[in-house]
Amino acid sequence: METYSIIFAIFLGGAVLTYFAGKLNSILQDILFLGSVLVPTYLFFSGVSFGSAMPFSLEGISLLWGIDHYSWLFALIVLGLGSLAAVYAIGYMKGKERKGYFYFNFILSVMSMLGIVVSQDLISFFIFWEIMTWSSYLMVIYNGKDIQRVGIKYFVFSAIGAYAMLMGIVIVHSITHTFFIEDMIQAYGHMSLQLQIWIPILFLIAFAVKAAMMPLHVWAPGAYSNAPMAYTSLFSGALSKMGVYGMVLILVTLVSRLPQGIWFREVLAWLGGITAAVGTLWAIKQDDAKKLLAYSSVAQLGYIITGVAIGTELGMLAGLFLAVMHALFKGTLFMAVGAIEKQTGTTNFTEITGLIRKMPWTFLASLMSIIALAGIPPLGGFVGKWMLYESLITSDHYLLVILIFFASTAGFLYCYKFLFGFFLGQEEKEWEHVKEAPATMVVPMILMSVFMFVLGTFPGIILKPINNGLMDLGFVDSYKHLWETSVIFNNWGDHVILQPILYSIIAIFLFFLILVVWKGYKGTRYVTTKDISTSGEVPKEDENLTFSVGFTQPFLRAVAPVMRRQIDKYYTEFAKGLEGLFEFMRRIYTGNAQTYALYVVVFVVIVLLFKDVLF
Amino acid sequence: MKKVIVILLLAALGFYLGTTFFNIGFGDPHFANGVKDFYLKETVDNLHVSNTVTSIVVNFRGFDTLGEVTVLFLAVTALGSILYKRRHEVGTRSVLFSSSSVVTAGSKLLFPAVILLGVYVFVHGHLSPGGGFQGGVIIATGFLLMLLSYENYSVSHKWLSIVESLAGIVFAGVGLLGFINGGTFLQNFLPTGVLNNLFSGGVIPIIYIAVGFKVAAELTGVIYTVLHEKGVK
Amino acid sequence: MDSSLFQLLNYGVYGTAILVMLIGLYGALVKKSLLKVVIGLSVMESGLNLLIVALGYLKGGTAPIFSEGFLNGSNKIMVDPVPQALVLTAIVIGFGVTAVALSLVIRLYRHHGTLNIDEIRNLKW
Amino acid sequence: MVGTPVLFVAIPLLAAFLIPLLGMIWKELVRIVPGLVLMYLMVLSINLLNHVLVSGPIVEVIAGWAPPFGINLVFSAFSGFLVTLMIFLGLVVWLYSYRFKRNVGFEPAKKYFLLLMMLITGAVGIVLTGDIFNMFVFIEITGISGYGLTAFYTGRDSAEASFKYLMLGSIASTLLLLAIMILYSQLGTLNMAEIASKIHTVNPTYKVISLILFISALGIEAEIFPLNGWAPDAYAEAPGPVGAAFAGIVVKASVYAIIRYIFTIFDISGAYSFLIIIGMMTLIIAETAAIRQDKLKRMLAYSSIGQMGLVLVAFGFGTEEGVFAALFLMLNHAIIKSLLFLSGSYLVYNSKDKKIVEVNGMHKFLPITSFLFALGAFAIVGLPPFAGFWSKLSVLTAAADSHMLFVLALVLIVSVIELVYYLRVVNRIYFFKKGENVDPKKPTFNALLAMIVLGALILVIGFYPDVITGVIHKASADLMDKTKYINDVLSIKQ
Repeated sequence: METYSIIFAIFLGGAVLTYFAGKLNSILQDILFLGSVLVPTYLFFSGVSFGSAMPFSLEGISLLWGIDHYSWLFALIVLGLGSLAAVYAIGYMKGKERKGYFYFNFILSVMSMLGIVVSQDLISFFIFWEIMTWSSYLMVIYNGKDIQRVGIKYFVFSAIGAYAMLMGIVIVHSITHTFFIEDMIQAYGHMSLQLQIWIPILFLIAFAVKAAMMPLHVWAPGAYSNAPMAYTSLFSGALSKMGVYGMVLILVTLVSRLPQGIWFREVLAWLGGITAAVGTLWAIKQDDAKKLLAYSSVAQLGYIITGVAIGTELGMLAGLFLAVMHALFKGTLFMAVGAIEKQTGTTNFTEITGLIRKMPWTFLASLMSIIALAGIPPLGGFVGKWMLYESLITSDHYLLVILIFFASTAGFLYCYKFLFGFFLGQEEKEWEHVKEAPATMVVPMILMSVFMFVLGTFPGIILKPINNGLMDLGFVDSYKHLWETSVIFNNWGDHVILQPILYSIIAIFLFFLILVVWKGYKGTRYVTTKDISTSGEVPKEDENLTFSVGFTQPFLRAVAPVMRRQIDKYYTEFAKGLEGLFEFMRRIYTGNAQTYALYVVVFVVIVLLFKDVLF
Repeated sequence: MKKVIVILLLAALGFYLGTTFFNIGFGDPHFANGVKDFYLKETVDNLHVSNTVTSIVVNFRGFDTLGEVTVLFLAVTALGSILYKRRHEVGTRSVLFSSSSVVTAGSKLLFPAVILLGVYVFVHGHLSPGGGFQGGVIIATGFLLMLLSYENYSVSHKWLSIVESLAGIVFAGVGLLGFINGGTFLQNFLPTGVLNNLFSGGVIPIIYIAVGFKVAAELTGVIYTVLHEKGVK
Repeated sequence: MDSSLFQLLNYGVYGTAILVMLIGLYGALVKKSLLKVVIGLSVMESGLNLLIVALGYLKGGTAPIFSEGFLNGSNKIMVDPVPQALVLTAIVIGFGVTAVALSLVIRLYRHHGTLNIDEIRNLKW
Repeated sequence: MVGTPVLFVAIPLLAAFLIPLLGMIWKELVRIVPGLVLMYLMVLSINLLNHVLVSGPIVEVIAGWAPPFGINLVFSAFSGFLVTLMIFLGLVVWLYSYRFKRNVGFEPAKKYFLLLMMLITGAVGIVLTGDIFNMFVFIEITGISGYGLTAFYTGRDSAEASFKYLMLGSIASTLLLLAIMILYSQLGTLNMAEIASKIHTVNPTYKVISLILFISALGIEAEIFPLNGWAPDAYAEAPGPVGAAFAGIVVKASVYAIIRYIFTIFDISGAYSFLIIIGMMTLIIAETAAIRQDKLKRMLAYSSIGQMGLVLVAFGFGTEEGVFAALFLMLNHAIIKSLLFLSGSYLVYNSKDKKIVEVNGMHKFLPITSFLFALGAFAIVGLPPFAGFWSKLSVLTAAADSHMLFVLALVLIVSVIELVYYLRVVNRIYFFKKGENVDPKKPTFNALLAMIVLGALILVIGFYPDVITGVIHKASADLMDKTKYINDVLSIKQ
C-alpha cells in the first residue's frame, strides 16, 4: 500500500518543512502546517481501504501497517479532532513564540497517533507510542512553566508505562518470534498461566498511564494544563484515547480468553470508577479553568475505562461512545479556554466574569460541551452515560453505579462553575474590551458543537462504526447490533435514533434557549462584582466576591477527608527517598585514588574467594 | 584500621598468588610444546643471532618492541604535555648547586667512556647480554651525570627530538621495508651473516641501534624536562 | 641439585617476588605521600618482573645466548628466553608509566602545594 | 587484496615519529598529518571490511613468523567492524578539535594531536592483535596516551584525574601481566588462537585465576564497577573531544579485550553469568550516581559507564542475539555518547565549574549545538525513532530470549532513571534563563561539522537501521564462531 508511505512521508516532511518555514514567512508556515495535517487526513479517508495491509521490514523485523474498522474509529477521532485543532491552532498560535516548535510537535503527535492505530505489529506500535510520548512531552514543556516537575513527571510515568509495554512486547516476542499483534493473539492461548496473567498487566499499565487511570493519573492535571490549549484539546481529546484504544484491544483479544479475566475487569472497572470520582472532586476544587478541565478529563476517562472494563456489550459500546464524545466536548472545552486565554490572558475563574456578551460563540460552544459533558439530554453525552448506567446495572454492579452516579452528579458542580465563572455573572470593567476570538478558532468549536448535537439525536452515526470495530476485534462470535440490548434506541429505517420523547425535550430546550438568550440579551444592565451590599456593608475592593469561587466550599468540606490523601504526595516522597538513596550511593566514589585502588584489590579478592561459586 | 584491612586483603591476595605459583613450580619445565624451543632453534639456524632474547625482542616479537618504543616516546610526549606551562615560562633549572671541580672534571672524563660503553652495549645487543634499551639507558646516565655536575649544562631539545624521531622512523621504516621486500611487517630482508659475528642477524642490529639512540634521546629528554621543572615555592 | 632444596628455592624465589609485589601494593594503598605511592607502584612492578623472570627458569639452564662457549660446551639446557624478552618490555613500559606518574606528582604539588593524597580530592562523587 | 591490517599500526607509528620533524618544517602539519593518517586508515578499513565481509578474515603475520611463533593481526568481521568504528570516531574527534586547539599554542597542540592519534592506534591495536602480550603493549600505549591527554589542561584538576587513572592503570597492568604469565607458564605460548585451542588442557584452577585477573585488569579500563573510580574524573577533566574518544574508542577496545578472552580464549561458562552480574552492578551504580551529578561532563561520564555495563550484560547472555545487541549498543553508544561529549563541552565551554546549571538557556546562543545535544539525549535513552532505540530493543529482545526477565526489568527501571537526568539537562538548555556570568562560546565550523555528522548518523540509523545491522550480524556471527577463529589463525603457514 503506497498510501501509507505517502501519508507518513507528508507528515514527516511537513513537520520538518513547517519548522523551517517559520524562518522565512509566518503565513507560509501556517499554510504548510494546515496542509501537512489536512492532506494526509484527506488521503487517509479517501485512499486507505480496510483489510489491505502494508508489510515491510526494518532491522530484520517484519512490520505490518493496515487498518480494520476498530482502528478506523480511532483514526477518525485522531484525524477529525486533529484537523479541527489544527485549524484552531492557526488562530491560537498567532503571534506566539516558538510557533515552529509547536507545529512540528503537533504534526508529529497526529502522525504518531495515526501510526499507533494503523500499526498491526507491536514494534511500530511501540515506536509510534514513544514518538507520541515525546512529542506530547515537548508540548507539555512548551510554556517552560514548572517543567522540571510537571514535564518530567509526565515523561517518567509515560516511560514507566511504555517500558512495561516494551517488556511485554519482548516477552511475547521470545515466545512467538514475531512482533505481529495477530501472532500474539494467536499464541496467547498457548502460553503458561503466569505469562497469560502478566502480559495483559504489562500492557495495561502502559495504557492506563496514557488514559490517566488511578493511581497512574498524577501526571495528567499538570500536563494537560501546562500544554498550550490548542494542543491540549488534542492531548486530552485524542491522545488519551490511545490508552483506551490499547486497553480495549487487550481486554477484548487477550483478557477475554483468560478464565481469570473477570478479575482484570473488576479491578479495572473499580479503578475507573474511583478515577471518575476522585477526578471530579479535584476538578471542583480548582480555580483555574485549565486545571479544572484537566481533572475533568481524568474523571471522564474514568467513565470510559469503567465502561470498557465492564466488558458487557453495552458497556463496551458505552465506553467507546463516550470516548468519541469526550474527544468532541473536551476538545471543544479546551479550545474555548484557549480562546478565553488568548483574548483575556488568564484562565482563572476569580478574575474573569461575564464574558457571555463579549464572546457569544465561545459561550455557545462551551454551553453545548458542558451539557454533553454533564450527560444531559439531548446531547450525545447523555446517550453514553445512559448506556454506561444501563450496562452497570444489567451486570449487577450496583455499588459501582452509585459511585459513578455520585461522580456524575458532583460533576454538575464544576460544569456550573465553568459556565458561570467565565460567562455569567457581573461584567467587570477590566474585561470590557474583550472581543470574540478569531474565526479560525471559533469555527472548529462550533463545528464540534454541532456534531455533539447531531450525535445526541442520531447516535447511530457513531454507534455503527463502533459496532463494526468491535466485530473486527472479535468481540462477539457473530455479527450483531450490540445496541439492541439497550432500552433507549430505536431503529429508524437504517438509522439508530433515540426515543421520540427526546424530540420534545429538544423542542423545550430550544424554546428556552431562544427565550433566555433573546430576553437576557435585551434586558441586562452593567453590574460590577462590587455592586452589591451585604447586610448594609459595602464590600471592600480587595474582597473577592466572585460567586464561582466560593459556592463549592460546603461540598468540598464534606468530602475533605477523602481528598486529604493525595497519591501525588506519596509519589513525590518516594522519588525524594530514591534520590536520597542515590545521593548516598554515589559516595562510593570518594575521590581518593587509594580508595579506588583498594576497591580493585577488594574486587579481586572477593572474586577469588568466590571463584568456585562464580565460575 | 585501614592498614589492618589492607594487610588482610593483601594476605588473601598473596595466598592465592602464592599457592598458584608454588604449584606451578620453580625450575621445572611447565609445558611441553612451547614456542621457546622454536625460537631457540630458529635464532641459530635462520637468524644467526646468538642472543635469543634479542632475536625475540627485535624479530619474533618485534612488534611488541615497536610498541614499547612507542610507549617510551609517548611517555616523553605526555611528560612534556603535562609539564608544559612551567617550562615555557622559566627556562632555568629548579635545583641550582655548584659541584666541586673534582666532580666536574671527573664527569668530563667519564662522560665519553659512558657513552662508549652505551654504544658498545647496543651495538653488541645481538651477541651478548644487553641491547638497545640497556645501551640507551647507559648513554642517558652519561647525560644525567653531566646535568648533575654542571649547573648550566644544557642539551638541545630540538636535537633530542630529531634523534628520537629519526630513530623511530628508522625502526618503523625498516619494518615497512620488510613489508615491501618480504611481504610481512618487520621481516628480515638483509643477509643474516655468520653466527656470533658483529655483522650478523640481518636487520636486528640496525633496529637495535635505532632503539639505542631513541632510548638514549628519550631518557635524556625525560631527565632534562624534569630537572628544569620549577617547584611551587 | 637436591629436590627438597629446590622446593625451598621454589618457595623462596616466588615467595620473595610475590612479597615484593605485595609490599609495593601496600605502599601504594596505604602511604599518604604521593611520591611513596609512586614508589609503591614501582616496587610492585619490580616484584612482578622478578616473578616473570623466575617463571622462565629451568633447572641448570644457562642464559639463552649462543656464545662460542655455549656452542662448544656440554650444557645444552637454556632457560626460557621468552619471559626475559617480556620482562624487558614490561620494564620499559614501567619506566614510561613511572615517568608520567612523577610528572603528574610535580603538577599536583604545584597545584595543591601538598603531596598528601588525602588532601588531593577535589574530584569526588 | 586492498591493503593489510598492519598498516593500521605501522602508518600511525611512522607518522607519530615524523610529526615532531614535520612540525619543524611547517607548524600546521602537526594538526593536518594525524587527520590525513586517520582519513587514509578510514578508507583502508572500509575497504578491508568490505573485503572481509565477503571473503573471510585476513590474518596477517608479522616478521614472517607464522602463528603461534610470530605476532599476528586478525582483521575479521568482528574486529574489522570495531576498528572501522574507532577510526571513524577518531576522525570525527580530530575534525572537532582541529581548530579548537589553535589557541593553546604549537607545542601543546603537537602533543595533543600526537597523543590523540596514538590513543586511537593503541585501541585499534588492542582490537587487531592476536597475541595476548601484544595486547598488553597496546593497552599500555592507550593508557599512556590517555594519561597525557587527561592531564592536558594545566589549569584544572586534570592532574588529579590523570593520577587516579594512572594509579589504577598501573595496577591493571600488573594484574594483566600476572594473568598473562600464568597462562604462559601453562601453555608456553602467547598466541590467542593457540591458547584457545589448548585451553582445555589447563588445570581449571589456573584457568579461573587467570581469567579473574584478566577480567579485573581489563575491567579497570572497561570501567566495570567497582574498578571504575578513575573514569568519571578522567572523563570530566579531559578536554571534551578526549572524553568522546574515551567513551567511544578506549572503552570499546577494553570491552573487546574482555569479550575476546571470555568468548574465544577461555572456555569457562560461568564467565557469562559473571559478566551479567558485574554488568548489572555497573549499570545500576553508574546510573544512580549520574542522576545526582551537578557537573555536566561527570554526568555524561557516569552515563557512559552505565551504558558499558549494559553492553557487558548483553554480551553476558552469551547468545548470538546478545552479541548482536551488544555490538549494536556499542556502535550507538560510540556515536551518541561522542556527540553528547562534543556538544556538551561547548555548552559549558567557558564556565568555570562545568556545572549543569550553566547550560541554562544555551539554545538561544548555540542553537545547533543545543539541538544536537538534545538529539543525542533523546537517542541515548532509547526513544524511537533515533538510533538508540534499536539497540535497546535488541538488548531487551536478547534478554527475553535468554529468559532473563529479572535483568530485563532492571534494565528498564534503570532506563527511567537515565531518562530523568537527560531530560533535566535538555529542559535546562531550552527552557531556563541563562545565568548571569555565563559566556557562551560559538563552536567553530569544523566542530559543528563533526557534530552534525554524528547527529545525521543518529537519524539515519534511527530511521533505517538496516544500513548497519547487516555488518553487525556478520560481526556477531564471527565472534561466536570460536573454532573458525582458531583455524583461520593456525592454518597460516610460513
